Amino acid sequence: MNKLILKLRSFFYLLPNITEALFSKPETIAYPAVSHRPSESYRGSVRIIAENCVGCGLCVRDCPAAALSLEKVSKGCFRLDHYRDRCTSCGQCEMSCKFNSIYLDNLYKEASADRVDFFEVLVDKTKKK
Amino acid sequence: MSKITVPIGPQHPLLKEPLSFLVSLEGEKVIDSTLRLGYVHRGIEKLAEQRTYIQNAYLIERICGICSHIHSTTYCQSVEALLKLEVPKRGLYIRMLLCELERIHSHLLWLGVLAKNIGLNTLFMYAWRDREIVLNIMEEISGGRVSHAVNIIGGVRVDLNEKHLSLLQKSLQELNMRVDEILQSIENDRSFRARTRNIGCLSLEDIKRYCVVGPVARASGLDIDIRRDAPYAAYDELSFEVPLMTEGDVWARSILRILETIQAIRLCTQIIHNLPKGPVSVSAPRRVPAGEVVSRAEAPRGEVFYYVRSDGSQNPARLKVRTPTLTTLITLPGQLKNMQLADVSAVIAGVDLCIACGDR
Amino acid sequence: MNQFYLFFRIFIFPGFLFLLVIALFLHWLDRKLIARFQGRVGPPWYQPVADLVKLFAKEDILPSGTNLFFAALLPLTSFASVLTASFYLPIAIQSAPSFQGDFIVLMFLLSIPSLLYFLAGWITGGVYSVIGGNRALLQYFSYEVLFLLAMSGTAIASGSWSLADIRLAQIKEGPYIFPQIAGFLLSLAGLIGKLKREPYDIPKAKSEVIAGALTEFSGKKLALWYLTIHLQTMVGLSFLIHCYFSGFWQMNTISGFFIFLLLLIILQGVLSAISAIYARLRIDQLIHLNWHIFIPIALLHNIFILLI
Amino acid sequence: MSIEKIVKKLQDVLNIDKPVTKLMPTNEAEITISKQHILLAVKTILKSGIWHLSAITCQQLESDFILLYHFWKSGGLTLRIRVDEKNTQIDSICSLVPGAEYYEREAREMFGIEFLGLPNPIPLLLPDDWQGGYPMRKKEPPTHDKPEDNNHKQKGKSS
Repeated sequence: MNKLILKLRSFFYLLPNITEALFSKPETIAYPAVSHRPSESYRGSVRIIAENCVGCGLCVRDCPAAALSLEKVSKGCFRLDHYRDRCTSCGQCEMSCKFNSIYLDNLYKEASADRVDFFEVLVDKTKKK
Repeated sequence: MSKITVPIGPQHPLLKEPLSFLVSLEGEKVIDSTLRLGYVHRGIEKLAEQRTYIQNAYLIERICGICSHIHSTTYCQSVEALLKLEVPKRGLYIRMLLCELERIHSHLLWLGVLAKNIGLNTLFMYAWRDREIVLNIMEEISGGRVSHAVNIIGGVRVDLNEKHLSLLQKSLQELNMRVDEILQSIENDRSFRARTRNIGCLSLEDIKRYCVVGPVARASGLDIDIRRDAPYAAYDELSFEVPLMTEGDVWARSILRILETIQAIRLCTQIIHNLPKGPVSVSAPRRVPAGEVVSRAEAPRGEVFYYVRSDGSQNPARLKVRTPTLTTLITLPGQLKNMQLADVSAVIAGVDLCIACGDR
Repeated sequence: MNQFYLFFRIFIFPGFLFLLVIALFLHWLDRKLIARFQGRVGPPWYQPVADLVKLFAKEDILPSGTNLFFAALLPLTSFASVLTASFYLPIAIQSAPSFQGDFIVLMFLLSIPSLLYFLAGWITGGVYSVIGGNRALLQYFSYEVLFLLAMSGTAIASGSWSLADIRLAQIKEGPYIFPQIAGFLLSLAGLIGKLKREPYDIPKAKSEVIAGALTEFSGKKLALWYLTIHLQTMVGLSFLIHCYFSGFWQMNTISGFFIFLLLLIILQGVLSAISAIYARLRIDQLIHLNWHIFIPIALLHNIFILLI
Repeated sequence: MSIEKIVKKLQDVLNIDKPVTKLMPTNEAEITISKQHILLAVKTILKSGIWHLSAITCQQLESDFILLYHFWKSGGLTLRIRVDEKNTQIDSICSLVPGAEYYEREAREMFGIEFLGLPNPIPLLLPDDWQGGYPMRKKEPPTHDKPEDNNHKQKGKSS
């Protein structure tokens, strides 16, 4: 008997599933209207606490995507640049940093259509003193 | 009847990644097919020779978007073997957890692609809906949905806290229920069976001759699984079954993959229950002593093979990646022969190609 | 009949404008329902209109070597034939000109788009288009026979090939849906084939032949093709409703109008559910299903009706 | 048959008295053979019950090429073959292991190893009209992109 029912049901097996789905809450969100909220541990874009940065270049050395570059002017005077178009948000810079300076935020941002947004000067200590 | 050549790819709704297939048709019957790879060849093997071991862990992850974690796991494993590093147990467990989550994610994604290709959009949506649970877990743990950046040489970067564990427990239970439901539907649904039964069959002989690995081999009855045959990480401490089917058609492959998903959920539950205490990583030196190492792991699609040679510097001298997709690709023209055009989509989906893996 | 009424009848209600609005509404309903069946949110109500507006604004590109005259003529003709079909049909409970044999004329007019669909694949000449067109033709021979056989059950029962007579007979004997439920289901299957909806969407199977015969079309012509299919859904469903349900109401009444709309929505829901739960058939499976199972049943059904 | 026994058999068949080295991890045996013996060696391996070829690794050491054939059955067995730069010909094993085709094609286009009897010697990964030589050879200069190339740097804003 059970077999017969299963055989009959096999002709429209998904029917109960779709009825259930019809009367339950949808799993997707209407995206631009309802904003997406990433989790707290989400790896967003690179941020820096500029006071802590000493320009050691550890993050630059380990960055797999060559998204960071350090320009040394003289001793203690340097500039740290970030190319956001190259950044893969892997978080290696955060691990390499010994001074708790560079870190990733957990904000979800849409990509930009403007070139200017893809370049950022993280630390500018060229004109210090 | 005249011959028509149908190009499938490099861009085609059937393929999620670029791959060029030229299928010669006689009416609706496929009489010949040729295959061309290389549309996503990024030269990662060469690139890896110019980057340090630390940078490579992230580069390797970008070989593929679906099985990213298993690639970096195998890579880190081989470098750790060169360094003779003992990775802490907790680190290995977290690695395994992500590997298994990734297996669930990959198999559900694959089922969605197959269902879409045979026109069963509802199942496609259901499979991807359930995959979302795994992606959310992975985002919660690692901060990324597909590229986790969890593996570092010497362990893992993230640690699981109470919040993660309770989330995992809750989600895995729900996932188990839903995957059971999916298994029921693909076993019983008539239209799914009608489109997947008796197509793309591979005999055990062919599997052996072409060195096929992974679910495709297991669906034809070849009992091969690196996790059990040559345990890496801490798989020897966990108990799991390797499902086997003998039919070797697309239907068997789908059932097998869902059975594997259930096993992977079981493994995840075991991992979170037996999670050892302690650190998750040890610090690794930047320079790696000279030597050669071979490393294997069981990716969602089968055996991943890594060969690393170090000459004592910061960069690897040679890094060879062999992905499971290459093995299944060879069998495709043979599988497609004398098949209807309508079945081509099901067969191509059925072997679970990951072109980015194949091209590197 | 005065001129103004005729204009109103043809262009506003139940003519072009009304048809268009209802057809787009049904299309939206279809997409929304399928989305909800699959656990998605689904498109907003203006989505079909937005799609059409977008398509009409797009550049119209065709492969070089295509006969531009025919490429424009085909979608126009198929659109026109479906519109013409709608005038013979008492859509929305409005009386329509009826004559002996309009049942057959309607059948013919509704089948023109499928033939032109095949030609569209042929003239644009892309590989996918040609295969899609061939498949459409192959499918045409199986579902068209099924549709005609199953639907003619109502004509046999009423003893007339006129739509008005079919309705009158139903008012006398009760709607045909109850005695001819098998015929109704089979004609629904035929209609799905005609509309190329899942699981009969072989000619436009996305994972095999991209968009079938319409692969090379774009812009306004593609919009017209889509509009044809939306209208065809509407007209086909109205045809079914007229032949099987029209005993439920009197002509030209408000309540009848609402029952008609309700039936339309329910039938569209059935179509959506069917396309949600089935995988696409393979061409040999389709032919097996239609010629070995459905058409014999339809024949037996008709013989049975003839005997009583 | 265990890996040790197979290695022993191989040594007997091919008359090798060099000691067997080990690749890491420890259950990966490795044996060096000369390139004339490749077909014989693979035949012996297949006969003794290993059918799975994991990969063929090619690499360049100074001027020579090293080909590594990684077989596997619950443990690894690697054949190491040295190929001279001047004479890069070697027998293809596709007739014995059809699954080796893609690995050989890859080694062929990336390093320029000539496999005699390769069934389908067309490029696998590189474009059909590739003119750039053999990309994985050491002599090929790496093309490294530097962040300084970015032309939008001047227009940048500061945070």
